[in-house]
Amino acid sequence: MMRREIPLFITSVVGFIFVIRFFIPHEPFYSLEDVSSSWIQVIQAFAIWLGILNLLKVSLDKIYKKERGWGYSGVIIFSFLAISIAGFFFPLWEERPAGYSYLQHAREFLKPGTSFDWFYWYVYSPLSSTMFATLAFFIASASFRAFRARSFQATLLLLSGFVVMFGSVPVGNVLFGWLPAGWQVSDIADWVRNVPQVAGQRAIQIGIALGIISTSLRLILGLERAHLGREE
Amino acid sequence: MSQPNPSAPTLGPGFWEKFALLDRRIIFAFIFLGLALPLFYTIRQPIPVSPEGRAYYQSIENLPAGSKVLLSFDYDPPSSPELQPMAEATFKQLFTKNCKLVVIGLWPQGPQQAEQALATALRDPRFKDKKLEYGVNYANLGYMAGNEIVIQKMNADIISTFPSDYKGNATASLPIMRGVRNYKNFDFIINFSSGFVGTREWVQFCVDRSGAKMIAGNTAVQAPENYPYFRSGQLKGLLAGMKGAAEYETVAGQPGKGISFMGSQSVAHLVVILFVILGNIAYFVSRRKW
Amino acid sequence: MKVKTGVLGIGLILLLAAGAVGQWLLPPLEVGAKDAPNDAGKSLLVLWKLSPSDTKGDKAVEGYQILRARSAEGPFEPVGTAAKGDTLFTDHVPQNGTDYYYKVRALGPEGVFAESETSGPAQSKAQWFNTERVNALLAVVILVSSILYFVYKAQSGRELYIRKIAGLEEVDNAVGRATEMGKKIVFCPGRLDMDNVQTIAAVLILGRVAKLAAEYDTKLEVPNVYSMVMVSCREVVKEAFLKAGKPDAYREDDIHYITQDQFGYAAAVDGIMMRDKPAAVFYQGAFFAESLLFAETGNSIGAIQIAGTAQPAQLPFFVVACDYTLIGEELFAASAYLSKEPRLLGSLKGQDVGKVFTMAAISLGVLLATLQTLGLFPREWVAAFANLFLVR
Amino acid sequence: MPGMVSLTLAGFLTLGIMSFVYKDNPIYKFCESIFIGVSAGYYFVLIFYQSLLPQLTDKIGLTGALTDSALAYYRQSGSLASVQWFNLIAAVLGMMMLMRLLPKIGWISRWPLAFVIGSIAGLKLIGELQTNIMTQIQKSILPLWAPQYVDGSLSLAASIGQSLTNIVLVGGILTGVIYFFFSKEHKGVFGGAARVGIWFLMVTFGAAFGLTVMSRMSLLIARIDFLLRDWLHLLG
Repeated sequence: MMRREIPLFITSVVGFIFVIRFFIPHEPFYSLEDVSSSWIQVIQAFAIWLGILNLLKVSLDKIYKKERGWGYSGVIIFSFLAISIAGFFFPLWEERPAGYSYLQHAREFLKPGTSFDWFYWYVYSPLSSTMFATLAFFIASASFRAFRARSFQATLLLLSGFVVMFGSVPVGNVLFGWLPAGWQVSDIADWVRNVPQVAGQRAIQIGIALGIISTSLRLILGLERAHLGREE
Repeated sequence: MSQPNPSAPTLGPGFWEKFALLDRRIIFAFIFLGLALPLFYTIRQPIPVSPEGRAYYQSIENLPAGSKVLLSFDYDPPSSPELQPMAEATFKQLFTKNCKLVVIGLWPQGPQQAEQALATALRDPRFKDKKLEYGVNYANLGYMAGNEIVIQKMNADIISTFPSDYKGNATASLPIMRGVRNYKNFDFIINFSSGFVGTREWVQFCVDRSGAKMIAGNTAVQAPENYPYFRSGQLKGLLAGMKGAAEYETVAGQPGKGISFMGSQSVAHLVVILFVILGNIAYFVSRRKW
Repeated sequence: MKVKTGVLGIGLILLLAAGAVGQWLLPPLEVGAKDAPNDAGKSLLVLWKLSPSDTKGDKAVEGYQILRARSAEGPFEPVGTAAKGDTLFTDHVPQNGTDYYYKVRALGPEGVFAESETSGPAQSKAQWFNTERVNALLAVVILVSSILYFVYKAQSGRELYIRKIAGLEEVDNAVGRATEMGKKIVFCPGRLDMDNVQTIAAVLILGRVAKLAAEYDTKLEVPNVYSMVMVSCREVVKEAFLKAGKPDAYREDDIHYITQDQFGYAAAVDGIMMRDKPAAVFYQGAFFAESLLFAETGNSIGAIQIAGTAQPAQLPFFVVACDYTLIGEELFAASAYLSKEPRLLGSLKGQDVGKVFTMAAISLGVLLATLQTLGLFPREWVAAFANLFLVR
Repeated sequence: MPGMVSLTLAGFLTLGIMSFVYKDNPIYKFCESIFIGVSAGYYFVLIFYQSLLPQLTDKIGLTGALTDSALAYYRQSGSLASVQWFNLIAAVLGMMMLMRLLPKIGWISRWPLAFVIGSIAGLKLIGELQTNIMTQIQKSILPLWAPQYVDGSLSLAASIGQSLTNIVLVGGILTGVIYFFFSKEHKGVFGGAARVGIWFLMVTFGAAFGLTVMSRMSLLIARIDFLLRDWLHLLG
């Protein structure tokens, strides 16, 4: 019961509050929604911590069992500790503004020039940016390999992709400058993005919206239980 | 570029069959060069401005001087090449109009990106004698976990959603927040987003529930999803990716990184398009048995 | 007559002077206050008519300041400002059921202002129903009741027709091919936690894939991002193996946790693909930028790839690089189609009712709007019809 | 001007990650591990200062960042969320979430998860209906014949252009929705409409793909610009 019925009950009650609040502005629903939202902000903060602690647990496990590649797990733990120490303890080695308590000083951890800020701009930022930047290479090779006029549908996809690609960069208008004014490749790309593209997106989103609504409804009514797993 | 010449006598169908299985690292090399080489030259090319980009600029231009504007920074460093130039130019336009700016972030890295954009904008000599002051002309309320719940909660009360700013000051004590309760007290909302949580959620829980006016800057990946909202008027303007940034810089007359990187964009796009064409030729040639 | 003209003349001169000097400022007129409708109380609408000095292009009025007091005599305290040209301000008051009085000042340059008369008393209160949302309530009722009706119908054993979904037939072929080649199957249930609708659908689809894998004796690997999702996947796969009568073939370690980090996960899955060269790969659920990395790698090792996601931004990569892609709502439909759960099949029917209503509404609206531009239908009626769907 | 040491570190990390596109290698793995650790630590610190302090400990009164003006504000707005013991419940729910780390009582994390699921289900039920269905219906009501006037007189070319745009938009939406129709077989006229619907989806995906190329190139340009300009000073 504690494992299934209570969570189902919580989901239903909270779900109902958020639905009803949309139609009834009166108390107590106003405050109930307000309080629930505050709690969720805290729960979600802990949920992010949970993910981090999980990562640490898995890494420490690997080191402990000396699994293949455990050295990399050591690097993970080390860099985690380095930035955390910088974030929590920098007031120990940085000059504290007059009249500030330790915590007041620590709360300015994002201020330009702190150790934490240094980590952000010289370690975190280049690493995460480059990770994403490598996608530029892969999108090129994916286009080469997969963007082929195999069928009528694939050809449509290819053509609309071409038009938008040419329309996205200034060189498109230079290459196709002979097209009449108002029919420049950037104009055609604007039209493709704003008309057929919008029609397709709207159809997709209407479908997805209906799917989300019906799943949400099943969750609130307690008909959907897959997410809770089995009775243990 | 050492482009294979189809008319060369040594190149038969065998070549195209091999070409279809080209090592992807060769494509990678072309892309790298296509992006890097144009950086050494200044390439002047006219930037065509899309209707949604013009609308973005114009809707800020139409704000009454001194308007209160809420900006949400929902992106991280990987998306900053696309969104940071937009943010910087937007800050400049808003400061020129003497708007009062409140910044928040629903992505943890957002407020820090905002700080950097603010610093760049404030270095502009035009604002030197305006004496723009933290807490009076602008404020940064920092990050808050909770995704769409945060947007929804701000419909009721912004100050209790963000009790302190990113420096740890009580939000209620900032002069700029005097008289602010919820979205109704803001004249305009601007969202920079690169995914979830982002523009879709802002439209759903802020624009549609409070009637606020909003414009958005999106990464080019994200933008297609949000064009329907521009089309329907739920968004008053939309900038899509680096091209959007370049368009905005063009209309606002503030050339920045958006424009200067468009040369590399042009060449890289041509490289991709060329490889797709060659790939298709290879596909058709190797499909037809000679 | 003469006197009147004289007065008018003087008035005109004064007005002109006011405009010229910018010091003569007229106050806003007819200031009033009333309860703000459809809210939780504690807010009042302050309304006024523009100060006659507030004209377009003229700099005499820079904005308005709103002042509030507990009694008509004051003391009045400033509570906020409104822009030039505005005639409305929403004030948040400390208490419901208390009288408040308002004055509005037109603000001129250099601190000059002109103050209006005091408004009548107004009280705020909370409302029991938001009357602007009746249409949304109606829509919710229609949608919810049609979904519930079909769920009920399905649960009472009625057969519901669901059309074939391209790609789903291929699930069997993909598993079969993996068996023939003696290679494994990889199933990625997306990168969001169990609280996401797409992940729930993905786990249901995994049930079917696992059943086939168990029947064919093919190895199935499921790399996970969240521990909660991993637990759910394990239960679903275990059950499938039990049902196929092969509980011994089930290996818990094949369904494992990797990391919550986006590129950590992407690199790990890519690594599995490059090393083990699976014959079939499934991507079902919510994906982000890693979709391209996956699809590219899968394509390069020649695996059959079946994708499904409701992330519109990632659909293009899957469509381009995978053999079959479940687009948006098809992901939810697939989970119903494959699991044959009555509650899922029923709600899919209910969703179709929603689509019928949507299409009917758009078609009717478009018809009326077209008749209107042809001059056969009044404009106001078209606007009224469209506004039926406006939810504030 | 940032120091050369910092820039060199950033440059090394950038090259280390980029080496992956040539081949998976130990230097890439090393840099990736740093990335995983640093990003975990980054979130860890940030959540503490920017979510937990203001939303939890400040409100309970453990960390005294709330000045008098803030307290006055809460009293005036009468927000229940400022009542102290209410926030203690949030702390308890948060701790329950962390219990997932312990196999024996991990199931208790379902309680806070159920709380989040319920609220998002409630919000989404309404939000999706309002934003992605009702508003989209309202904004799709367009005349198929849209006369355009230039300087007061009917312009035939502009009218035909606008009308075509409206027809494509409405037609695309309707046929697209038909494609997503599951309780009827795609045959005959209905099947034809569904086929047109999938064409629209393909155009949509093509356009999105095209835009994404720009997005990804932007990221790489910025990294190359960093390497060549900020680090190596090869660019002016």
